[in-house]
Amino acid sequence: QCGHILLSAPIVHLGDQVMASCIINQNCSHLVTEWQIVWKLEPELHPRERQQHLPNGTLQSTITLPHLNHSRVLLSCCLHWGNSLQILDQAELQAGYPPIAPHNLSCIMNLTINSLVCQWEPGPDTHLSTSFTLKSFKSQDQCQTQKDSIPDCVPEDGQSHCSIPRKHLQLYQDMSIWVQARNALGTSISPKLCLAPMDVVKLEPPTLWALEPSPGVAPPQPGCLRLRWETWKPSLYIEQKCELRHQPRLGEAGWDLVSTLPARIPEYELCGLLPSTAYTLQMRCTRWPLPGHWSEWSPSLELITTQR
Amino acid sequence: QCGHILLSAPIVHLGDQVMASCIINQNCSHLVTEWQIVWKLEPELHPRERQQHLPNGTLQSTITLPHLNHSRVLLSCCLHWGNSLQILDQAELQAGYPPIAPHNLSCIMNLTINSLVCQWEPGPDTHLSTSFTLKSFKSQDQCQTQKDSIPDCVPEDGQSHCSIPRKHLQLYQDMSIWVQARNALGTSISPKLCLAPMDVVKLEPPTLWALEPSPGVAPPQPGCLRLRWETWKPSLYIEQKCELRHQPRLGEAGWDLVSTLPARIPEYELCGLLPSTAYTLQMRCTRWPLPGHWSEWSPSLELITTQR
Amino acid sequence: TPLGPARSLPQGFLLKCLEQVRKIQADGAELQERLCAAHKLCHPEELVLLGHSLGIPQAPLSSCSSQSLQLTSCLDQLHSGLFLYEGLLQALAGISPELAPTLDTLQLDITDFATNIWLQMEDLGVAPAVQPTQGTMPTFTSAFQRRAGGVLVASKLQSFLELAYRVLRYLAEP
Repeated sequence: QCGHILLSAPIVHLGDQVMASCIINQNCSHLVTEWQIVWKLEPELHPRERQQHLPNGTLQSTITLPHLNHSRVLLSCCLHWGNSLQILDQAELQAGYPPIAPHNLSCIMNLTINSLVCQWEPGPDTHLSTSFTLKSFKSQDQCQTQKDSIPDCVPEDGQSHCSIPRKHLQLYQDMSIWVQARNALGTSISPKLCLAPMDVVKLEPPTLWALEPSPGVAPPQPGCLRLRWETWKPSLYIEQKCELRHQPRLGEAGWDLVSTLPARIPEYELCGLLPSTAYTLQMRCTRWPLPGHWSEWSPSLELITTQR
Repeated sequence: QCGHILLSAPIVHLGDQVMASCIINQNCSHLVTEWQIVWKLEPELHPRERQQHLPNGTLQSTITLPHLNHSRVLLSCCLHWGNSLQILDQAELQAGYPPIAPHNLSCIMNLTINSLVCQWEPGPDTHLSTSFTLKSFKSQDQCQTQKDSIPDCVPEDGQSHCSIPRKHLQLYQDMSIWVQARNALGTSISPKLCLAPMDVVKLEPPTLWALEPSPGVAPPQPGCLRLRWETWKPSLYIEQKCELRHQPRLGEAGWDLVSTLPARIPEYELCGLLPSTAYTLQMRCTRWPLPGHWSEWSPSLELITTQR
Repeated sequence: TPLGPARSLPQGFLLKCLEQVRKIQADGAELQERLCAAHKLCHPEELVLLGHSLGIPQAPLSSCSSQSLQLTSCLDQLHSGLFLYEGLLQALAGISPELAPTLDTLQLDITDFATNIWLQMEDLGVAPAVQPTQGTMPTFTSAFQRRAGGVLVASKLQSFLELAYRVLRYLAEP
């Protein structure tokens, strides 16, 4: 090989000093017109350089970049040959930061895809290729010690979320979960969560229906609405509570909230509203009394209260 | 095992005769109240039946379905036990047809997904699980003999098309291609195609543009339109010809065709049109003079000819 | 020695158990519906004779009856029963590609539930010294037997869960 570049380190911290040398061995010298190494740097930089002819006839040039503040520098070691500059070797210098600890790790048990979905904030760009891995283990003592391991969950490229499938989970036992970030300059891990998947279950919203007036049943009082709801079918086995919010469709009034409603009742009469007024209603539910996350609000139901 | 069904054949031709027998061995006899086999057929059929007590104490019943004209029959062999009918064994009879030869096999080289996409007509339903496989081999003598093999292309369930990826293809060499259909009653193959993938290339449509009037260039003659086009970028390396069709946007006039237009010209003036009339124009191109398929027509370009 | 009054079982544990029983009942019902739809095997009563010959055991819950509730052995029977059903469901593996996901979910949920009970028994210091080991399982020699076995196991599991639910409900009453 005619010429060869050696780097003090291929990947360094931004701002660190880097040295690179290029060695051209003898069997190249007879070819060239001008026996002098020329560096090409991309982006263009002007490092200190020292060039020397070594006793064994080789030619060596060493450059020093005191504070590398570009995340990528392409170094080419060249020689003049005729009226062209011949590239003999190339090397890429990378500079960046070690990853800081990922933060804001949170998880939700998604019963639709039957997986525990965790997401996190990756932290600032490190300028280097950084891999994130969601790690976890099953525990039986509030996550003090590991009982069973769980395979690492590797997110898709550039994603800051990962889903652990049901077959690796024990839904009612604690598991310790954290995110590890790693690049060439270091590794960091997020604070650890300790949770049982079912305790972070998030249900799909319930469905709201108007109650059709039926013969033999007195219509609702003025300023009242009669409605019913059904919780999300796959969550029938989960005890839940729900809350209803309502606001006049027009005007500036905010939402009024009716909380701690039972998940399963045949019908419900909402009163204390303005008569002959169009209302927008939404409902959400959560696992209860056992812990869980509130579902999103259901799609709106539009109803009009009876006249006075 | 208490009872066991034996079938003359689990899968037969529709209309064929089938025989099934159920043998109840001795260790069951002490349990039952009525030592008599009862068949349950789904859908309900009334076959000839012969029931006999064999010397070794077993009980055997044989039923004959002279012409099975259901594609699925579920047979259950039962015994009376107390006041219930106990199912001792079940078997499923299937009837259908061997596959006829798939036909209308055609292939297109799709440069977007870089695959040879072949499709075919599967033929009438055989009532049986039938697998289709796209088979092919590379050849150097107009597909007389196989030079190199190509892996079978297995379509997704129920699909009648399959894509052979670029890495298995020699784009400019002939390959023999056919479809094999197979089920429990037989195998059939389609007529064979012999083609070189590039000779069945189908390009994406070109793009049509109006030519903006520019200073120093005389406007087009009345009844003329000035436009330009660009062929599909990934096909720049392919020599092509194009054809342009145009019709007045309103009225009943059909398309007029201008054929054998060059793929690459800076601009084009189309004349012989009605003055101050809105026209719809479309273009398509094909590999030429080498063989290929016409692209689809391009999206329409709407232009208005100048007044008289 | 039988455990003290039922109050020694944490309410959270009981609520989770009730939730898990309801989930497993739902899983079991789905398995039964699919077996009925796909293979017309809808009534376990039609398969009793076959069940005898296959030797599908019934898990006892005698210590959980309301008349003679002995909490420790009731918990132990609950765990052993669930452990038995885990084994029976494993023996049904290969029942059919369409039913495999339903069977997997059922097994995962039963294993979770059995683990919860075992851990609770450990917390209460009443867990047997050694985890139970699976006895000999029936061998299902044909697709029909696996399906019929599925119907029988699912039906026995439902009655087992019905009893379990009743005792857990009783224990969870404030």
